[in-house]
Amino acid sequence: MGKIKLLQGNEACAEGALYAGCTFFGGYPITPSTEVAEYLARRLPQIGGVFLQMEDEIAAMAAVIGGSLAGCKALTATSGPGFSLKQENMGFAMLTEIPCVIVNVMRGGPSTGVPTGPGQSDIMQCKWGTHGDHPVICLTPAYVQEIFSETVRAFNLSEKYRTPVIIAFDEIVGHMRERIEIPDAGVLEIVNRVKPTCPPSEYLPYDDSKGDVPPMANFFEGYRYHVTGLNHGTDGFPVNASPRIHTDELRLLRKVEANRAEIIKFEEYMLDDAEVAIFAYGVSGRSAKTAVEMARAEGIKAGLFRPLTIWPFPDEQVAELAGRVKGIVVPELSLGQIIFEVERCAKGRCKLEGIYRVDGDPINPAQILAKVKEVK
Amino acid sequence: MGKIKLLQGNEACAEGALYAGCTFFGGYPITPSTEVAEYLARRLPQIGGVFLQMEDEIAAMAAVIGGSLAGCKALTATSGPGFSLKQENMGFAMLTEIPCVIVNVMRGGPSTGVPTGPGQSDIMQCKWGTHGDHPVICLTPAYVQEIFSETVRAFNLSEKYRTPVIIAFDEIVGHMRERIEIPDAGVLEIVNRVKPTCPPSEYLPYDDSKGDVPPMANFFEGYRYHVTGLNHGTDGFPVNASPRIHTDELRLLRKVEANRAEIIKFEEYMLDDAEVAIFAYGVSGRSAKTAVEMARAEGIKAGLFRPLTIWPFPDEQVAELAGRVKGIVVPELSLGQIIFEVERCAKGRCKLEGIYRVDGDPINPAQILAKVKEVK
Amino acid sequence: MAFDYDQYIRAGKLPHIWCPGCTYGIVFKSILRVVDTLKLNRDDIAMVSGIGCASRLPGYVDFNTLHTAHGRALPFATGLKMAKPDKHVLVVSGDGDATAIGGNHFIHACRRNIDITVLVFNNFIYGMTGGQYSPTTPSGHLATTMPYGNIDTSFNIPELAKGAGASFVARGTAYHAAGLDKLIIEAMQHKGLSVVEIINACPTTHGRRNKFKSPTDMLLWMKDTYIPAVAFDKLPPEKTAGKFPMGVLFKKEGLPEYCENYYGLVERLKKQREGRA
Amino acid sequence: MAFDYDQYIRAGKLPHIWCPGCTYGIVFKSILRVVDTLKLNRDDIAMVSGIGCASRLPGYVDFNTLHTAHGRALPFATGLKMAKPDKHVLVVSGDGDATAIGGNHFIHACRRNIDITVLVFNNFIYGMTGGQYSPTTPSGHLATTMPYGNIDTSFNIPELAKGAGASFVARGTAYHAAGLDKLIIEAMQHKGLSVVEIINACPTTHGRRNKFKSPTDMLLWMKDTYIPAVAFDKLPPEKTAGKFPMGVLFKKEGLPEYCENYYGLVERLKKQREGRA
Amino acid sequence: MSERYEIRFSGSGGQGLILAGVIFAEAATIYDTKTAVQSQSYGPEARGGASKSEVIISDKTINFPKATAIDLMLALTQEACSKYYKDIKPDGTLLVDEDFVKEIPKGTFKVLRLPIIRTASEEIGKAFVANIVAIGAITAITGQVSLEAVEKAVLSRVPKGTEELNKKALKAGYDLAKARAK
Amino acid sequence: MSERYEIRFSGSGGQGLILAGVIFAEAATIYDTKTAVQSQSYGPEARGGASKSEVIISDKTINFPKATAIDLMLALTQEACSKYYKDIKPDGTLLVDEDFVKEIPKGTFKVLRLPIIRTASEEIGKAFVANIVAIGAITAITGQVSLEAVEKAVLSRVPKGTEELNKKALKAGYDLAKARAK
Amino acid sequence: MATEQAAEKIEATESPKVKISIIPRYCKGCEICVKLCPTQVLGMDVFKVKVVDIDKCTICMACELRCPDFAIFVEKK
Amino acid sequence: MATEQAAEKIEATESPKVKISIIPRYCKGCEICVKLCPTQVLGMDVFKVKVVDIDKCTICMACELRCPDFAIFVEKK
Ligand SMILES: Cc1ncc(C[n+]2csc(CCOP(=O)(O)OP(=O)(O)O)c2C)c(N)n1
Ligand SMILES: Cc1ncc(C[n+]2csc(CCOP(=O)(O)OP(=O)(O)O)c2C)c(N)n1
Ligand code: SF4
Ligand code: SF4
Ligand code: SF4
Ligand code: SF4
Ligand code: SF4
Ligand code: SF4
Ligand SMILES: [Mg+2]
Ligand SMILES: [Mg+2]
Repeated sequence: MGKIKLLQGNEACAEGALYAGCTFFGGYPITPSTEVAEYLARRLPQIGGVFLQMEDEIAAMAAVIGGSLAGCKALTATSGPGFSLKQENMGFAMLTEIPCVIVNVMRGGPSTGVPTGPGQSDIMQCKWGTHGDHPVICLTPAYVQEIFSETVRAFNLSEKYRTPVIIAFDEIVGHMRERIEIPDAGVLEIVNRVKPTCPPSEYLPYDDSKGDVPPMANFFEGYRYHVTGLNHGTDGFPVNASPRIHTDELRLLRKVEANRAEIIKFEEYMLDDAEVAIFAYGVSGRSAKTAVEMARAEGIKAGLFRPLTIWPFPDEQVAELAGRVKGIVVPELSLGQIIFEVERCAKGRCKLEGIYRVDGDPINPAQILAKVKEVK
Repeated sequence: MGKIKLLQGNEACAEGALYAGCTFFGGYPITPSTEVAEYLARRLPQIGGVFLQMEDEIAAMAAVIGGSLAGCKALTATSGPGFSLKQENMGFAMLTEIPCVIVNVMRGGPSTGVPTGPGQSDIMQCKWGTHGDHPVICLTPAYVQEIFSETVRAFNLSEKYRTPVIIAFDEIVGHMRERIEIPDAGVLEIVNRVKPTCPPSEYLPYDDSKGDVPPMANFFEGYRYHVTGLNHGTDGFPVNASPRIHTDELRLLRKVEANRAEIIKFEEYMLDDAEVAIFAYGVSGRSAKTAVEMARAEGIKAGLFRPLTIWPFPDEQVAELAGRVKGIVVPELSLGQIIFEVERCAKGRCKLEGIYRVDGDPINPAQILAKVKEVK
Repeated sequence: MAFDYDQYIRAGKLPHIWCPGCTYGIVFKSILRVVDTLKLNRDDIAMVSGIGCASRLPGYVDFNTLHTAHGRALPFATGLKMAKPDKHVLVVSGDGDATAIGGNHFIHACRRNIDITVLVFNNFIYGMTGGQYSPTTPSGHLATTMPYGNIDTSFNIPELAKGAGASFVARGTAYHAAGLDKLIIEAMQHKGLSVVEIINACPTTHGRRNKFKSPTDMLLWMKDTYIPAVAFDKLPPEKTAGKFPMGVLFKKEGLPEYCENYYGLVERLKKQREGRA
Repeated sequence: MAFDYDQYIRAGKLPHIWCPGCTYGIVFKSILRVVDTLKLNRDDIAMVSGIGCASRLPGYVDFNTLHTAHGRALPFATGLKMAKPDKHVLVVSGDGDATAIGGNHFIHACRRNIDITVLVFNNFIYGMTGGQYSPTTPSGHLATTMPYGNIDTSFNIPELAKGAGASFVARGTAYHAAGLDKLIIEAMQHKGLSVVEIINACPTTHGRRNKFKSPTDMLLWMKDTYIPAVAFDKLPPEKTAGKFPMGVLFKKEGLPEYCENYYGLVERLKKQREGRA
Repeated sequence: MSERYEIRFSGSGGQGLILAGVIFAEAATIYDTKTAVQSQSYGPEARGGASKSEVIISDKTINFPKATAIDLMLALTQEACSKYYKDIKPDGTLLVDEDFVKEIPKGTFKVLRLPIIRTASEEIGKAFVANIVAIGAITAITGQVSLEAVEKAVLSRVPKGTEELNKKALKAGYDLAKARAK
Repeated sequence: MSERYEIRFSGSGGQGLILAGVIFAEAATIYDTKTAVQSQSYGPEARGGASKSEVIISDKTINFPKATAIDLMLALTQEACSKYYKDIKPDGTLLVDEDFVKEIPKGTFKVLRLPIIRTASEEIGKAFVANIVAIGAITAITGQVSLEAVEKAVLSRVPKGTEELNKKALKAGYDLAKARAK
Repeated sequence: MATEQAAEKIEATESPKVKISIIPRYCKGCEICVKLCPTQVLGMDVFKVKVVDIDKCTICMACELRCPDFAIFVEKK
Repeated sequence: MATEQAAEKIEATESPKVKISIIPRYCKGCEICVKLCPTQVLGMDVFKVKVVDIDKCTICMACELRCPDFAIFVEKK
């Protein structure tokens, strides 16, 4: 058995990173994500890894990409305002296909908002925050143990698909403490980026002829190549306007789209015979679970769909669900964001009700139950 | 009759701003939007207005908000990477309800991408780019004359609803020159922010008791009040967790949602009896118009829905359309963004086909016509 | 009669949010005395801040006040000032706000020499977020993100401002509160950008972790450590170790001020047009 | 035999993208000679840039090369260097890239004294975007966004670097190409952050608009304007007007270098653990 | 007993109540076999002024993570008591420091007054162990966690060299509550 | 005549071809009564090397704004000619400077060779008016816009004091083309 | 904004020479004034400041000047 | 990355003392070398550099040093 600890969600995230082999953290403090940094500030120097507090979030994101390119598994953690600032460089990592993990511990409000309150209102930004078309993987754990394991998974997906992965959870799960078990090394699978095996003279960093994820050489290992945020050819050098841009950008999206089956993860709870489904993640997913239990206790056939991967969105699963329930209830700590996606996939085949709350408190099970009853 | 000129789209935007009464520009150069700045660098000092080139886009956005708060109608213009950087401060303006206009001349690709190529791939970012819930108005003109008039409208909406307004057009319409007529002063309506009339001691900058858009005092005019990016009470001072946050954020969204009828603008072209509709904006809307003509020439009943307001999205119009056509074709200079919104509103009631292109060239009418034929 | 602070403080806003022993309140009072001394009209002053404990100050003063995003006070202030060049714009900022995330705006405001006064509340730490090290945290000090002692090198804020082209640079401390009044007065009277670094104490996230037994100890450390520049410059090197000069450290008058330059251009163009007409 | 530049240039990448008479190519050659002189292994060098004409350089050299976002080269480079502290990291950046949008990273890299060499290609303009004024555009010069002549004050890049704490600051010019080799060599051999401002000419967007008849005129202007620091310091004030010093302008050895500090800590912790075990 | 037991530790910033919550949660879920969730107040109000830390204990998985119906609330200061008592269940318990909380808010809940701080400073000799005294008392009052588990949790969290002191404080609090409960 | 006429002006960076396009578009849509869209190449290739400027002229609204089937292309340099000729319509026209464009690409289009630059430097005495000479020639060749309108457009765009020079250049180009066309 | 302020409760201690006013609600008990008073005029009443010996007051103003919380005022009579 | 490079066409002009090599495809005709050559060895062939009078060459290397385009090389024999 692994190590048992009582940890905050943020600390579990740091532990998950270490378990996954993260040796590089670049950050800038911001509530409510700071504990991720503080934990790693203590741990990384102990294991010879790099802890860097940069001058701002833009620099933090840049340093993380640099660290990854030099061969480290690299992490950054932030919240709303910092997440907005990181967007430009996140797009750089997406286009240049440099793995890294970005944690967004979501707080309340736009702008400075409510720094110490929880939110789930950056969830559309996780997908659309940077300009241009870009692939996005975003995970949404809800329990401290899950934050640990999803952080490991985030690094694995990032390395496997050569793309940044976002982990988004709310302040409540980030700050609360729960018991977690940190498995012994070797228990969870760890994925490392595929490196080129060809001679350096033949290396094409963005060669798409052998699959959508070309092997990635680290800097300073003999493969001298060029990395640029301009659209580029298979050799990494800029191309200005050509079919290559189109096919290459398509490939980037395809890395995610074609692997939905592997990337998309969710929990279904009492959904088999459900007449009303709740679609909820993060702390709202936790409340929803209690609401399902309360509903069942009253004889109402409710069930929960709790996505652990929110991007790519579980289109098919939601479409299927919408075809067999009377309605879907979507509780969110926002004024309605992910419900747009549910609406898109449901295609009008069932009722849809949102529960929105942005006053600093979580949506409670009673609120959800009431809405479930309305829909039923 | 007004003045007749041959102007670039970007220049027409600058002229529109001047016509609307803009006396403040804050920017940072970036292709393909720079001509907006360059034009105003010449014109603003001539009329006693402020032209400021700041150290970066973040500062430019900040200066613009400051300028507006001090009573100017204020503008900034940028493109992809700069637009990403402005997001945090755009959220500030949305929450604090400071009017201003942000122009995004869309270029190609994520990251640095294809700086001189056209794109329409920031369109979802226009809505979701900053963290937290926030109101968004975004206009999408397609002709040089339209850029002029929509820029005037952008200022009007911004002043009327006390909210930032985005204008998003692609590099092609930004850079091409067409004849435009600049009407004489007084021909187009100009809206100015409503200022308080109460005594300063009674002024509540975010008082929602008399409507969703409280009067706005400019700084230095005797109404000493507090502006903060924290969620705040009617008096402008921070509130931490309370129903106020929820109701106030709802009000912010409602400023836009409840006024869809006024804000949403679009062109319908041969849609009355259409069997296939094309949903397209910007340069793609121009191509689509030609495609409609080509289709009609072949006896195919095609029509065009060309939104001039893309956010708020014309939900009802698209829903209605989807109910009466066989299919909707959505050409975009992206890998598929606004089609998600069309899909959401169409609710599965008609076929849906996207045309995506990100290789630096516009989608041409023949491409669209071919897809129209497929759908029919 | 005692000085009437209330006339400049918003009703009902006291007690303020700062921790027991946080010296920000001392500086707060100094600023109010300065405004009074200079007989500034409250309607004509804007106070602008970013985010941080220091940045909470605008909430309390009865001026036009603007609490912006972390690090961004200066460009917001620049917008205000350019739009209304005859008004007084005062920026208050923490060491992190002004020199970490806001460093770029800081150096550009210095370069541009725009007539704004910037008060940098240097408490050597990120107070608001709970004690992470800042670009001014002394070497060896403990912070939550430097749990083994700070290995980073600090900015010397006055040197940074000077290198960036600031025309007025001063340093004061919360301990030397009376002298601080004078420095801020001189800064506000200076035409062009003026920077006053104000040494402060954060007992909660810095002092406690670094062997200061009480807020008073931190004030007394200031008393011992900061020496008037004139005196400092005369000391032999062995006596200046661990000490720092305070007072007006650098001042250059007559340099072009940005608003003057800009509106000068506007005037020139106007004359040209009139001449032509 | 003539110097073999080809060994360091990527096959098929010449002619480069720069305009006729753009002096970036002159500096490019200098850098390659330096790499050769220092006998650096191409695999062990990373060249990092932001965005701009200057920032296109990494595309040509056969090292590990990274063309990042506008202004952000230094933090990317910091990530590379911290991950692989024994490698050489060279940043090339324009005046806009390094000191406008990238100003914050510039001063923080200086402060942190991390062992990276930063070459700032100062051509006094935003070349890539077509000639907007930059923080180094001389007063009075024309630029597309200063159509009436620049009213803004410039950064003195060496002063800025020094104020921020840089331990090595030099200035060279494209004209003085041979001397430039020496400066870059010294910069790269310096332990800690080294800055070399390199004066360049942008005939296309700056020279043409500002009465320089040809690229050569711009080079000859450099010849007249930049004077070796030793000579400069001896000149009477009336002779230095409009002139600037070049050479190593500031150098301080033995200051703590960031990677050394950090990995020193790592070692210390390791020893502690071993001691405890 | 309901399947979910909610405890709130409240007082002023420096009194170690967050640590108290953490220790109690650890006792329940690491050293005993229960499930626990601990959370605390962040934000400006956590700086000086009133502060709180909450622990939910259950035999089953805890989903909804916020304490909203408090079974037992500890208040070491008047300010904290007045600010936070409202969530106490009608049949819950309010435990206050009898010297520092004089105004007891109205409610149907049970009220217990103990000289927690006085016990710490006078009996143990160190005011800063008041939080441990409180844990002892709460262990006795709630019966949610074994004293043994709590002791282990305390010892694993307190600075080296203060073990005996803290053990004494824990015992003192436990005995105090047991004595009064009689 | 097709309802849409596309002209491409190409050459090297400093030859004033963007201005030529702008002037031609202005002639068509400001001084004549047609509709016109002008666009040009941006990006690194617009710095030195080959550069181009395009004008679409029509009697109706122009929707699709890119020139893709060129009716007439002007090429003042070999590089521009080779790089851009591909979009010329099968029955279109390629107009080249006869001294600077020696290799004529293959195609079914008509080819016209005129000594544009030579005319500018020798006849007018200033090489930099080659663009205006070219405009004159194109006015004559295409017949899209009246010479009068073009002259107005030229005069409104050129620096004060150079009006006569440019008028001469325009006339020279116009005559040159008329003469050769015979 | 309104500037009228609800009158705060003030505890005044007076001697023939000096009046020391304390606003208990503002005092955060940081002890700065207590420790910096050169003549030990002030002391602590658990969490708040109190006047211990007003006769020792030299009206040096150190307490008022450095109280961060607008909680103590000294007036010469 | 591959470093082999297709051999560029080089135009060499030689004298007993010196060989001047020009790579026409690289030369952008900026005239820097022409104007900086102290002894007028070089001249322009419309858009490209050419050697006009090699005998005047003093092998000062100014042209090679300051050619931005890797287009001219001077070798002492
Ligand atoms: C973009 C962004 N990044 C980070 C933060 C979090 N944050 C708030 S204040 C602060 C630092 C405050 O330090 P300083 O400016 O020194 O002020 P102090 O609190 O010490 O007065 C940080 C990192 C934020 N609000 N926004
Ligand atoms: C975020 C962002 N803002 C603006 C730009 C546009 N841009 C590209 S290069 C550049 C300035 C280049 O100037 P400099 O760094 O001096 O380099 P130069 O081209 O003169 O060599 C600008 C503003 C950009 N690419 N990204
Ligand atoms: S945390 Fe520090 S800086 Fe912030 S209020 Fe408390 S003592 Fe002052
Ligand atoms: S624009 Fe200027 S800096 Fe850029 S390549 Fe041309 S000459 Fe060089
Ligand atoms: S005025 Fe001086 S002497 Fe009097 S109480 Fe205050 S500090 Fe003490
Ligand atoms: S200094 Fe002020 S807040 Fe501190 S104890 Fe004295 S009166 Fe109270
Ligand atoms: S080496 Fe010197 S003399 Fe010879 S051609 Fe070159 S510049 Fe002229
Ligand atoms: S300097 Fe180089 S590019 Fe310029 S003309 Fe001479 S050889 Fe050609
Ligand atoms: Mg601070
Ligand atoms: Mg430059």
